[in-house]
Parts: sequence; C-alpha cells; structure tokens
Amino acid sequence: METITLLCFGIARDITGAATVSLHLRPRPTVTDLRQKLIEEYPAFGELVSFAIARNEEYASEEEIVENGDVLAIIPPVSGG
Amino acid sequence: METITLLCFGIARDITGAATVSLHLRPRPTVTDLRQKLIEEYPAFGELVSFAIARNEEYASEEEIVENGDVLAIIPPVSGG
Amino acid sequence: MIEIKLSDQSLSIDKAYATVQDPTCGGIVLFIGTIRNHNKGKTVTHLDFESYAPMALKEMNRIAEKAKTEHKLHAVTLHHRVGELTIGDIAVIIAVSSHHRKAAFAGCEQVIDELKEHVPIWKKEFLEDGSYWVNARP
Amino acid sequence: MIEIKLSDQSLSIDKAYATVQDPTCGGIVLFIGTIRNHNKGKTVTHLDFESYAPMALKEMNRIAEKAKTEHKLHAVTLHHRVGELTIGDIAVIIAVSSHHRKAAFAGCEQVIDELKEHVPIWKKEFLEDGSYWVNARP
Repeated sequence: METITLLCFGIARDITGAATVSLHLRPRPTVTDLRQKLIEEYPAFGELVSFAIARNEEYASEEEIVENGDVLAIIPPVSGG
Repeated sequence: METITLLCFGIARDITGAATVSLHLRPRPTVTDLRQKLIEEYPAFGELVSFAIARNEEYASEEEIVENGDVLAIIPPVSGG
Repeated sequence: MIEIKLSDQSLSIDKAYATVQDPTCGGIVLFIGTIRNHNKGKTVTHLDFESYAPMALKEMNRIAEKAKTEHKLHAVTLHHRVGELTIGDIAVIIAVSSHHRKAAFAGCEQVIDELKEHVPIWKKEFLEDGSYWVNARP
Repeated sequence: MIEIKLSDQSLSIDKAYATVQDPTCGGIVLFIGTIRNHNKGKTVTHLDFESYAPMALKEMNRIAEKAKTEHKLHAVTLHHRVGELTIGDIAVIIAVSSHHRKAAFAGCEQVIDELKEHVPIWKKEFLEDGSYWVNARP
C-alpha cells in the first residue's frame, strides 16, 4: 500500500476538514481508484454535483495512472467569474 | 414654385460648399422629388454610395411629402463608431 | 436606464461603467471604439467627427431603447465623441448591464452594429497626403 | 498578447483596458463580472473567492490563448479577484482587442464562458442566515 496526498479546496476542504487528505491505496492507482477511495472514506463527496481530480495542475482523465511524486488535487464544481 | 432648404453635413457640405442648400420646387414635393432635384443641381451627389433625407430629425421614406416648416437634412453615408 | 451623450471632451470608461453598474446585475459588457492609425493600408494622422446632433441623439436613444427591450437589459449607456480626435482616442463607449451575460453581449453588439448603420455622425480621416469622408464614395 | 492575473486587490477597468489597447485595433470588448446582492432569491452580504492558484493561472492562460487563436484576436487580458469581496465589487475583468469587432465580442464571450466552466476558483456566498459553496451541491 502507498500513501497518496491530495490538496483540498472549497467544499472539499470543508468535507475533509483540512487542506490536504491522505489515502492509502495500492501503488500506481488510476484516477477512478482515487475517486472511489475518496467517496468510501468521505461519503459526502458522493453528494456533490461532481468533482474532478487534477494531476500536476491539469484536469486528469479517469484512466490516468497516478505516479509517485504527482501533485494531486480535488477540484469540486468551480464557480469563478 | 417654393424654396426648400436642407441642412448639409459631411461630404454634402463639401459638395454644396455651404451648411445649407436651397432648392426651387413645386409645393409639397415628395422626398424623391427633392433627391432628384439635388442630383440635377449637384451631380456629385450621384457619385456617393447613397444618401438619405431626414425630415424633422428622422429618416424619411421616398414617398413622404415635404410640408411647409419641415426641417430637412441631407444624410450622406454615416461613419460613426 | 438609458444614458446618451455626444461630447467634444474625452470619454471616460469608468464613468460609462458607473452609469450601468447595479447591485442586481452580475454581468456588464463594454464596447470601446478607438481611432486606428491606419485604414485600408493608408496611415491616418488624425480625424474629425461631425454630427447632426439633435437627430443623432434621437437615433442613439431609439437604438438603446430597442436593445434594452429586445434583450431585457437593465441599463444601456451610449457615449460618442465629436470633434477632432487623434490615434488611440476613444470615439465611442457602449456599456450594457444585464442579469444574464449572454443578453449583455448580444445587446451591446446590437447597439454598436446599429449605431454604425444609422446614427448621423460622419468621420473625416486625415492622411499624410490628404483627407476624405469615410464610407461616402464607392 | 496575453495577460493573466489573480489578485487579492481591487481590479481596475482602466488598467485592463490599457493592456489591450493598440493603435492598430479599432474594437475593444470588456466583460466585467460584479458581485450581486442576491442569488436564487436569497440576500448575499459578501463572499469569498478561493483559488488553486498555479492551476487557475494555467487554465486562464490556456483559455486566453485558445480564444486568441480561434478568433484571431490582438490581445486578451484576464484578471480575476480572490479573497473577500462585497456587493458591487469587481470579481473578473476580461478585455479583448481585435481588428474586427465581431471577433472581439465572440472571443470575450468565449473566455468568460470557459472560465466559468474550467478555472479552479470557488465562490462561497455569505447570506444573512448562513453560507455555502456556489454550484457544489444539487
């Protein structure tokens, strides 16, 4: 198992209660794995309209594989402008 | 015959050489009559892309009849903005 | 609200913005038309805007009212400069506020399109080797 | 030219305008997004904008570049405010200059549409009786 840390913004920070959250997962998980683990540990993420995962400051697709050293973030529905 | 005075703006002032121009026409002419007389006396108006006639500060249609006391103006192609 | 102005003084973007700003409106669109240094490959040094003022104000008001009604806008401001202008000067400012930004974009574009077609204002461009009334001849 | 800014200070319309103004461009379109005093029938007292700054700047730049290329714009400026804002404050300014005004309108509208969809900035609205993250829940 590996520890993967994600940055939390907006409502994601309210849900996890901190600016980052750590998940324990098998090495090189997919973005879908991350998403599922997150909802498992924090069911409130399942109540959001949606959320995306950013990998190295870009939107990640579901099949992408998370590598060691990647910068990851939870992106709840945006509302700028 | 009647004397009808029109205000001249932009290139119309350059063509007539003055801020107003007077035409001699039968009483109660149409806008088309005005237009034709103007081209007859100042053929340069025929060289413009187009020109409109304003009657009492609004665009006049060709069939409108010009009444005594109307404020008339030659409106060459506009180029504001 | 509609505000219409023909002025021989510099136009202010902030002032035009202030006339349409409103706490109920989230979206404001401004169009700013400035004097370009060239036209059809010729170098423009300065230019002169002449207007048939009473009719121009009536037409500007008609165009603003029409856009306000058709696009359900909150406010429309239309300021046009007259007199002598140089390169970079602002010739026209159109400011539109609306609850919906799509309407603000469409309304603002309609106002500048109709202004350029109907408002009796004439622009004389001065080039290095002469001058001419824009749009007048083929 | 592209200029991108995230700032916790007041945004200036004149400054955004100055960054896109150019003697070769006749048409400039600005979109200004302000804080409304109500949302879905509730009274808003103030709000807070949070951003994932490095990613927001990347996305803003990508959106501006895309609009510039697709609409052949001369310049695109995109300034977004972060931190605490009150009613009437400017949250975003988009300024676009172009040789053709139709492109300036289309390009400016595209930038604000894509910004609202993709840029990682989150707005928390404070009402008289609570607060919530906009768009987060159904």
